[in-house]
Amino acid sequence: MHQETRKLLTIVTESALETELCDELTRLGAGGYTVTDARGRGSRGVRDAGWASSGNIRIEVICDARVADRIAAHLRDRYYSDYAMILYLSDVSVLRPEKF
Amino acid sequence: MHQETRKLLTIVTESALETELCDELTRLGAGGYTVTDARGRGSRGVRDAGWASSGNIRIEVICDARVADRIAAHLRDRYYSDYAMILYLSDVSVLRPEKF
Amino acid sequence: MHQETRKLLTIVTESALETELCDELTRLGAGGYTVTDARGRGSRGVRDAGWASSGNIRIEVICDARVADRIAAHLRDRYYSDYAMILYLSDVSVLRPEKF
Amino acid sequence: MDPVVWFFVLGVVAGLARSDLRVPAAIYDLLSILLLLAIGLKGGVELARQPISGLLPQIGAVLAMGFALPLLLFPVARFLVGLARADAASLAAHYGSVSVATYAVGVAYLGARNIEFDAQLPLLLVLLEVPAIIVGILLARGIDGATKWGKLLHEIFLGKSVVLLVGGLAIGWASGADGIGPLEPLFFDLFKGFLALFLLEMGLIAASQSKSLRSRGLQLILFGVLAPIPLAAIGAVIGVAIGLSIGGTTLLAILAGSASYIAAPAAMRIAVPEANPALSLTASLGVTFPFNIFVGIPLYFTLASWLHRGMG
Amino acid sequence: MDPVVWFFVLGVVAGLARSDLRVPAAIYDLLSILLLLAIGLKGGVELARQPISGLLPQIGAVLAMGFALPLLLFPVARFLVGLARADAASLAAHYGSVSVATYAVGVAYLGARNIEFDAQLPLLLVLLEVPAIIVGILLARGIDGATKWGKLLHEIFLGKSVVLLVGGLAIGWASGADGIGPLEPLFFDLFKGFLALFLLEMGLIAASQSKSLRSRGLQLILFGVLAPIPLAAIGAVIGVAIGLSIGGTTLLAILAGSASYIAAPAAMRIAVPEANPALSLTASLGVTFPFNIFVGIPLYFTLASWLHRGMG
Amino acid sequence: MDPVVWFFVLGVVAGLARSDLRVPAAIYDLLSILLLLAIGLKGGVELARQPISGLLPQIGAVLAMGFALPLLLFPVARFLVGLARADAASLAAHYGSVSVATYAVGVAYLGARNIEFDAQLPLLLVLLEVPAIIVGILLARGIDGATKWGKLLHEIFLGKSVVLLVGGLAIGWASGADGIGPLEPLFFDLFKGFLALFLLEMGLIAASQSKSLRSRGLQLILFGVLAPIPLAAIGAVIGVAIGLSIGGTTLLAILAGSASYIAAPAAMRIAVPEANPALSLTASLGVTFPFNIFVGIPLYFTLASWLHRGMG
Ligand SMILES: Nc1ncnc2c1ncn2[C@@H]1O[C@H](COP(=O)(O)O)[C@@H](O)[C@H]1O
Ligand SMILES: Nc1ncnc2c1ncn2[C@@H]1O[C@H](COP(=O)(O)O)[C@@H](O)[C@H]1O
Ligand SMILES: Nc1ncnc2c1ncn2[C@@H]1O[C@H](COP(=O)(O)O)[C@@H](O)[C@H]1O
Ligand code: NA
Ligand code: NA
Ligand code: NA
Repeated sequence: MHQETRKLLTIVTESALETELCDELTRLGAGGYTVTDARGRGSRGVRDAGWASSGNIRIEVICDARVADRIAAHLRDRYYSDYAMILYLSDVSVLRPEKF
Repeated sequence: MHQETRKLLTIVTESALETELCDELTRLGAGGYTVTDARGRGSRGVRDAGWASSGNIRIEVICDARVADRIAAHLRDRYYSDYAMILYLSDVSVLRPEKF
Repeated sequence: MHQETRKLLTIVTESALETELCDELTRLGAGGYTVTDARGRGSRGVRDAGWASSGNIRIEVICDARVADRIAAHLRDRYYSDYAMILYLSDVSVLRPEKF
Repeated sequence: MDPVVWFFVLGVVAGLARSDLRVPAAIYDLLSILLLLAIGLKGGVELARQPISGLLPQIGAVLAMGFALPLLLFPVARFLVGLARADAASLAAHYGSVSVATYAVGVAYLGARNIEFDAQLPLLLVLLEVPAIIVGILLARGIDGATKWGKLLHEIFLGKSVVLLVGGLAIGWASGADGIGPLEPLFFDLFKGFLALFLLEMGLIAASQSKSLRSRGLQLILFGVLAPIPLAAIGAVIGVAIGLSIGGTTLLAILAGSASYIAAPAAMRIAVPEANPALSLTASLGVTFPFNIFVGIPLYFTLASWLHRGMG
Repeated sequence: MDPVVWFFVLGVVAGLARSDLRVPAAIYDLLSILLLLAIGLKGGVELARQPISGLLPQIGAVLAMGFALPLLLFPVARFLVGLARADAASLAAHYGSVSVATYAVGVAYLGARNIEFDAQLPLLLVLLEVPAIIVGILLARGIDGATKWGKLLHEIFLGKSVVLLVGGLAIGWASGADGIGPLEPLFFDLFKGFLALFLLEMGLIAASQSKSLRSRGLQLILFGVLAPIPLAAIGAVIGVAIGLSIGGTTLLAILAGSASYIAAPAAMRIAVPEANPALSLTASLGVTFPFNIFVGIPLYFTLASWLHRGMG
Repeated sequence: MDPVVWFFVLGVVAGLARSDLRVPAAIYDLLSILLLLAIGLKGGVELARQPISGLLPQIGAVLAMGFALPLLLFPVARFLVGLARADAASLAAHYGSVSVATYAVGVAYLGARNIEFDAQLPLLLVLLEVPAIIVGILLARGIDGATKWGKLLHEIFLGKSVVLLVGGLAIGWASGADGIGPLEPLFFDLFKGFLALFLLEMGLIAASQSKSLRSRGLQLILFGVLAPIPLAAIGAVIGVAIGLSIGGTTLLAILAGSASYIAAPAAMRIAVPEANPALSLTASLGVTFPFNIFVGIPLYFTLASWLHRGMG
């Protein structure tokens, strides 16, 4: 099967940001995204999803390297200093490259 | 530690397909799978898990390249045209290669 | 943007182990972790999260290779024989390497 | 207007205004389990009070209606609305089947007016859920070998709403009014409260459909508003013909005029995947459901009363 | 049969028929919180009505029973059923401990017959939960240094069922009947309704155990059906001996004859990980729980009445 | 002590002892929806009983208080507690706004003493939620161009608590006591039971705040204990001045003395992200909330009675 390589960008951050972030991802050129609920621990302490505002979300975006860079730069400028957030990138093969 | 490389196949699709898909994965030779609930946006619009049938699932399968290809081909033929679905592959190292 | 490579260690196991495992991860040197609820099938049968104790969790840890090895070795010695558990590793690029 | 309907309005307003109000999916599930069981239990208790002989002709008539309605609807959807075959079949299945929430609002409407209805209505409700779905699948696929009917019928008959309604009916019938007594506080006394919460959630969902509504154009709205009336009229006439009371006739009209948004979408997604699910769901949930609870139910009640007076 | 038991049957049937009916995990949690608190509150209110002096001998006898039952069960599981040491110890812990759901069905059974029971039963319920688990762990591990008892005892005593039962008891006792009055609609009037929903879910879970049941063969079924009877008999005799009423004796027999499926599995999974968790859970949930609610409870009631008549 | 408060204690104890007791997030959401709707509905029904003319001056006075309180609090937080500007503004917003749970415990407190309160209190509750949040944002950011006020005001006014309170008020007002009748079993009869469960969860959450409490030192505890008293006194004086009954005065004092832990944290996190969210939340939930339900409410009631006697 024909496969092509794309970037998989994964973001873990506070669930309060979901609506805002998803809008921005679309604006920055992502063709789609997938969100799951999560909890965790990091430099800003434990976020245990014990109630409403204390949980995390985990967002995945598959896109080309250019869009991935643009999103990463935007998140760094806008959110890194004030919000619990991590971000990492890896390479994945996709079957229908035209979708991403 | 002894490690070997396997394929990690990730599928994001409509939650209505869970039972059917999981049965098929086993039939196609996957030794196991992991499912999480998800939501997202793609070419078929927003799937926000607001209620019963409108959510996504995210399925991960670790298997060898041959099984991964077989599953990908099956999903393409059977679901791509009618269902919200994406699929991507990456390489991972596993510790107990006999399991996968 | 400056990026560096780290290990992404993913563990899928019984949700009963969450508290214990998360404490151990911290002790073994992980700077953080992310947990999501999951269900699945493997060599120990179906774990369908139908109720309390029958679900899985999926833990992700980003760390350097040394810590990843240490965690993997610990899990193998302590849990492999008695619990439903899988574990796999991949390489990811992170933006703020000092965090991990 | 019944206060429960105001909860629907509140949900719609909150949804359209993009409030962050959400009803968790687990609560939606809990509420639908409670409502379906309550309807079944109530029906079972009523059925146990009286001989059920003589019910067979009614069952036959209602089943026939269940098979007939989608056959009437399909050509309308295909040629008047101009949908592709699969989409038309799916729409016919949705509107031939029934909405339990609409029925529940109808029960509340009658209750507020102290109007009794026949014991067998919950039974007829179950009977009407399934046939239209089967006919819809047949309309889409024909009788080819490719359809896995075994799996499909399993899916349809063991769908959660059929199981809970039939289960409730059976338990209510087996236990009788005395046996069910200790369960009344949860299933009967709280019924309207649970319905209010459920309608709040339905309002939020209906609001989320409004976007796809805008992109589908006028036909779908027209269909969603106009189809219920003749459907309900057929239901009312059959109700009178099989000897239901005014209350029972109203409820049968409501059932006929309502459109499924749980059982039918689930079954169609599996059986007729090439049908666009948003299309039928938008019409059913975004147009017909609100139309029925605001306009339809009072209208069908008037119609039922009028038909009964005509007979009397 | 009590209607709540029919809900269990409905769950089993839906589960075996592979219906898509599910009770969300959050609702299962809510229902168990409500039932545990309700049992505790009720017990606390009753205890507050009367002097609790003279309770100490009863507490001692029941605690002794809690430690003794798993010691009786272990050799049976090890040598008659033929299980490995860890598995036998785990099974002994499950059956030595108690099932709150079975107790709740017993309360409903007595309630339907207007039979009173002694105020201290909920207290005895709590006392019986823990000892068998500790004995089970000791049977599996011996008294070696490797077991982290501090962590384990914390896990066991602060498990959610002990916390809610004890908390409910304390609040009920501190507030008395008048203080608890405004809470009655939720915790007491709805009790049977919540129990019905809970049993529906238990039926679904029990059905999901049936697969592992098939693969385990006959021994497990036999153990699950036969063990409760002598256990319950011991409970009944002790109940009479410590002066409980017929209702109280029945409930103590039910507790002795029931097997844990929440506290014991959780503790064993951590403390004795080499024990196969499916084994004990299948016996407890898939065999003994249904056996008790269908056959056991009426049987133990008959036994208790008979023993009381023999005494009287 | 009111039994509902014991449930809070139970939650705190279970949380501090690291029990595995959890209330699922979906249940927390359900309970807050039910409590908010119940408070709104009750208020709406009461408002419908009487002419609402003459309410405008009261509304004006209470709004003025809502804008003034955070202005008084900000310098205290900035210079006495020694917080950074953003943190001080956020704390001022939290304490200027209100806690619905504290209000609900106050209602239960009055109910247990058969003390009536004025119909408009739920309305005043809504009015007090929002102004302090707006002032807090202004204090942190000034009136610069960078703040997206459109989006922020949307967030604040369409937050779930405002929507449910206003929606409940409107539905209660439109339906009146008769219309709401069938909803009473769920929303009114079960109110205290739901409040008890909610407080159990609040106790668990408050316990989880205790860790950050330890690391923040004494100032926060002092602020959390000392701020409510003068705030409540202001509320009580205004209550008497605008002619509220003793019950109404008590509730207005409770509102003034309580600190928001839902609306304010959510809005501040978006509008003033540089403020440390743990800081305000710990004070509000970990210190002031327990202080109010144990000490504050009886104190404010005494104060209100005393002020009224002074007037009478
Ligand atoms: N090393 C890590 N590995 C995996 N997840 C992490 C790691 N560090 C942080 N996280 C996740 O990212 C969230 C925010 O991280 P932080 O900004 O460091 O508090 C945490 O709550 C975790 O869910
Ligand atoms: N570019 C993307 N990155 C991450 N997830 C995606 C992407 N596109 C689609 N998805 C996910 O896959 C689901 C189905 O995609 P689609 O078939 O394109 O509607 C969506 O609902 C998303 O959850
Ligand atoms: N091949 C696989 N691919 C993805 N997930 C797996 C695989 N095998 C096992 N798992 C997950 O790991 C859990 C424990 O696996 P096991 O110990 O093999 O029963 C399962 O319940 C699955 O969620
Ligand atoms: Na219909
Ligand atoms: Na036992
Ligand atoms: Na305040």
